[in-house]
Amino acid sequence: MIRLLFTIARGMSDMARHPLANLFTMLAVTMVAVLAGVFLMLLHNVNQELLRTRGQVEFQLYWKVDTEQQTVDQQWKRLSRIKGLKSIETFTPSQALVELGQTLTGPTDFSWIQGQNPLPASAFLAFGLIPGDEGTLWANGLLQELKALPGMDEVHYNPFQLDLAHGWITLVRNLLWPIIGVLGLVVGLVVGNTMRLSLLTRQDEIEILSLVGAKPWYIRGPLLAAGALQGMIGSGLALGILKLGQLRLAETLNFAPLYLKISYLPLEQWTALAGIVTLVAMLSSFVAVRK
Amino acid sequence: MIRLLFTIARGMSDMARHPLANLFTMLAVTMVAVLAGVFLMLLHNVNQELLRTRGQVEFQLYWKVDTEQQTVDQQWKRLSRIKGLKSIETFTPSQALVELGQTLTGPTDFSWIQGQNPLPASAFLAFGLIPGDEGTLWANGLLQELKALPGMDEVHYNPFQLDLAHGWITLVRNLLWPIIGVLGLVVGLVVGNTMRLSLLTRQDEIEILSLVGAKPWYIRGPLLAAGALQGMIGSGLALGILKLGQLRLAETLNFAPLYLKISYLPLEQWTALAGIVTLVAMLSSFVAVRK
Amino acid sequence: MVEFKGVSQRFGQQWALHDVSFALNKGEFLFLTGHSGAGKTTLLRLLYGALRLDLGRATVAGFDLTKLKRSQIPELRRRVSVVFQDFKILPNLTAYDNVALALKVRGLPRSQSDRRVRGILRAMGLEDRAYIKSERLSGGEQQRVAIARSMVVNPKLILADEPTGNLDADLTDHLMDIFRQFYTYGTTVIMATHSREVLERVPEARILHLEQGRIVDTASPPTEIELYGGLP
Amino acid sequence: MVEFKGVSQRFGQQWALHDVSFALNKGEFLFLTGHSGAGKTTLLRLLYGALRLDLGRATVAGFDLTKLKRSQIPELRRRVSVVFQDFKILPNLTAYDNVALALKVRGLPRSQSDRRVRGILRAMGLEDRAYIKSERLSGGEQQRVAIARSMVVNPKLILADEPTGNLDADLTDHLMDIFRQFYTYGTTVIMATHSREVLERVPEARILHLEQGRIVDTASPPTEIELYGGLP
Ligand SMILES: Nc1ncnc2c1ncn2[C@@H]1O[C@H](COP(=O)(O)OP(=O)(O)OP(=O)(O)O)[C@@H](O)[C@H]1O
Ligand SMILES: Nc1ncnc2c1ncn2[C@@H]1O[C@H](COP(=O)(O)OP(=O)(O)OP(=O)(O)O)[C@@H](O)[C@H]1O
Ligand SMILES: [Mg+2]
Ligand SMILES: [Mg+2]
Repeated sequence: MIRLLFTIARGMSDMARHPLANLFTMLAVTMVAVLAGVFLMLLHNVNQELLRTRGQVEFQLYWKVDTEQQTVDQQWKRLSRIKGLKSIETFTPSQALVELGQTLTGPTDFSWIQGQNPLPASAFLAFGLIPGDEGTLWANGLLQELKALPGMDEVHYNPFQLDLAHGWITLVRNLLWPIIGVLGLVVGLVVGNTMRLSLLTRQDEIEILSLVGAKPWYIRGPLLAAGALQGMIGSGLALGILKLGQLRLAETLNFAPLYLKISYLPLEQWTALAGIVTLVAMLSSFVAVRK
Repeated sequence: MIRLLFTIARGMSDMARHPLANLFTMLAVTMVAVLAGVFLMLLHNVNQELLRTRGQVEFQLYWKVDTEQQTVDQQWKRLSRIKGLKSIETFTPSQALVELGQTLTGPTDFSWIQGQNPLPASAFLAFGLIPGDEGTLWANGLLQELKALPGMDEVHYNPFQLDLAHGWITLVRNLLWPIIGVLGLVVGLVVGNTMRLSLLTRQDEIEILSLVGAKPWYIRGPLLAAGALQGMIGSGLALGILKLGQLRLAETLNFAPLYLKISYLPLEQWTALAGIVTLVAMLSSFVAVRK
Repeated sequence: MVEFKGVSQRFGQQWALHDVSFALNKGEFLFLTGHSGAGKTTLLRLLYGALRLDLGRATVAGFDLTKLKRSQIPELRRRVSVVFQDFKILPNLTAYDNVALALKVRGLPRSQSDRRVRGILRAMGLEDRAYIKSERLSGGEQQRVAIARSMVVNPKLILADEPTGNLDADLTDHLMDIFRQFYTYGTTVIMATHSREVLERVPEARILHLEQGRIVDTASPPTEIELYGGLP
Repeated sequence: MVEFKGVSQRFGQQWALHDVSFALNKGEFLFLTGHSGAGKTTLLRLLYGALRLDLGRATVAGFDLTKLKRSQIPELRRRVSVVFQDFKILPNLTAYDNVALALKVRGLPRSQSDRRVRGILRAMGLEDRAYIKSERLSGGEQQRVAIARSMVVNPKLILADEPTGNLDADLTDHLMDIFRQFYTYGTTVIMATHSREVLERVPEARILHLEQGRIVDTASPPTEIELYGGLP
């Protein structure tokens, strides 16, 4: 334990001996981590937003105009118990008329039309999405079931919506991990290269230490510690900068009718980022010394 | 000219002497450029999309139900000549009813209601946005003018829309350049640091060249050439990778109802990216030799 | 202390050492002589584990070089200390820190090493140069730092490769006295040198004369002049 | 060719050179002697523009060191070539390329330089070591590469800083012959050395003996032994 602390102390004093070079290297590490982090944050936020609004299938049900409201009421009850239902909105014909009026011009008095209301009873059902072909099958099945309800006039469901959701989920599935992978590669390559190069300038020192009888860990320890420290401080700084940026921008898009609150990276992503950067920094110290 | 070619050739043969180190450095440069490019592309696409759909103010005009259609027609003509108008949509009461019916349930026969159509004549005007307070003033002025039209019942304009557009434009104004600036800084720091470090490993060579009587440009020329080459190849590769990525993904989001075609970086942005990377690579070669 | 049996070492086509055999007891003083490129440094490099033995058998300070594992090299180098022909001191450390380094890597706390480092620097005539970065020292001063570093650890065996090439006659005499002291106290010394004056300072020493990698057993360096080509 | 008037050079508190004055004509041979740290290398470094003159006036090969501009340094170094005490050759170039480098930076095409490079390498006894990376050469071989590089350009003035420290007596004699040939053909030579044998090889040379940065005018090196502290 004391030896570990001692090694870390040596690593730090080594760093202090070339303060500028180490500062630059650390800043470079920070900057790459920030870039990767901003990227992850963007993906994360867009993903969240799209999944929230688009990850559902919606059915629009219109009963025949002459259906008894009682029959409709019963069906509404049953519908609200379907498995997988996320939300249900129901409209009696008169509610629909009011809604309609508002959509057009704001509150308008349609009471004179009441007796002859041309609008049917209706309902909007939203379901969470089951991705893939299975989902399409299920949606078609449900469509048939709903159409067979007594007094049902028309059932629309928007295959677009389903397509969109599918599209997005496919996109995320096919792209998110590759992108994160590429990102990891970039971070690895750039951070690793930077560390490797900054160690190359110290190769004489490493050789001489070994010639005067230093054990491998005596040489490698402080380098690993310094690498880890640079990785940690670099990624820590990066996460701090990201958090500051997020706080500063969180409310920027949070106005009507967008209401988009930019949120920070989730725990697993920011820890992964910090972890990868630190690990890469350490590993490349290690590799650079081996040669 | 021949001397320039000669210098470039020397730069290349220098690079060939440490092929692995140069490859790594170049890849690091490429990766940072890709990261920055992806970022720019994202910004560019989002910006385009949002500006296309949201950069306008819309007015909704409703005439009194009993206004003569002829009066309304005259006003429509005049309205369509207002300066700054992007689009105008007009609805006679019966058109409005049909539209309304469709919105609700698809084509429905509302002909029976014709005689008593409760809907007014209406029009939707969309204007390109004049940003800032001036725009708000102008919009309010136009609002008053429109309200004063003969037979006019109500004029709505959506301050939300204006706010949103303002918000976005402000965002872009306040953020785009800072972000591009930060991006430039990142690219500069990382690429510069990488180049600086890889030159540090050659400082002995530089010293010895100078000791045996080499002129500064004999020393610096090949380094600058190699730096420029690495910057150029690196950013070229990066732009290629980006283009491939864009081609691969262009159609991914281009389905109904999103219709989002991912487009490549505009000319000025990709040239700027390549230019900055190359310049930074050259500059840092230059600076590294001076010390 | 050292035993070589039929040791040969090859670089590419060329044999840098060829069938070298000799034995050296604890507390002996051995000079390695020979023309430039004869294989002196190569022989020393074998002794501190910087080269792997190609052919033959060799032991040094209890280590069997034929079976030397990577992990044993640091141990070997703690018993055998070296004055390198090109010094191999760290240019941006002070003379003091360069010498102290050898004790530091052995885990000696600064409080214990300080007296020894100062003492050896004084013996080398470097007391007023101790806190100057080594890259700013003169050639001879750097060479003395390298010698000081090899001596400060009280080694069992000192390998000195041309340790007086940058020193004048007076300093050489003085340093040879110090080497002799070490050797009279029981330290084994192997010294590669070109200088006849150096050889004369330790008349009781054994001499191993190398020629193109082979041992030519003789007690004094050859006097024949080997001729090279003329001017271009 | 060289003229110094009251030149002093300071590092921190210490005067490495103090009020040094001397003049050297074209075609003369000058030895610089003095103990380690006396200021020999410092004097030479002034001569090839690696140090800026602190105090006094000096001219070398037509350049006024007092007013020397940065941009003139390459010109100066094309007339004055140097054998560095620590060689300063590039470890990952071959011996051939290291020597050819001096001609290459002067813009000489390889076709013209090839003969000269081979010739000088042969004169140095390095013909069969020419295509080996310099880091693999022995100490004496590296030193000869450094000497070859300084001679290949046919300089007006050769500055040689301890050029025989890693060479045995035979090779030293041989190389001194080559230096003498250059000097009899009109090249000015300034050589810093510790070796009495080297001094004796050019009996007609002038000797400048430095002590702690001051010139002590004498034709032969001092014989007094300067004593240092004892063992730790
Ligand atoms: N790594 C290597 N690769 C190729 N040749 C080598 C290598 N190391 C040494 N040699 C060659 O082996 C021969 C012996 O080298 P060594 O350094 O042992 O000579 P030396 O006796 O120390 O000479 P000097 O007195 O000049 O230092 C030399 O010709 C040298 O060029
Ligand atoms: N850059 C520097 N900073 C501080 N001190 C220096 C610097 N360069 C040289 N010195 C000191 O100046 C003195 C003279 O050094 P110089 O290298 O000229 O000696 P020298 O005569 O060449 O000795 P040697 O024979 O050992 O090579 C030495 O004590 C040295 O430590
Ligand atoms: Mg040797
Ligand atoms: Mg010197």
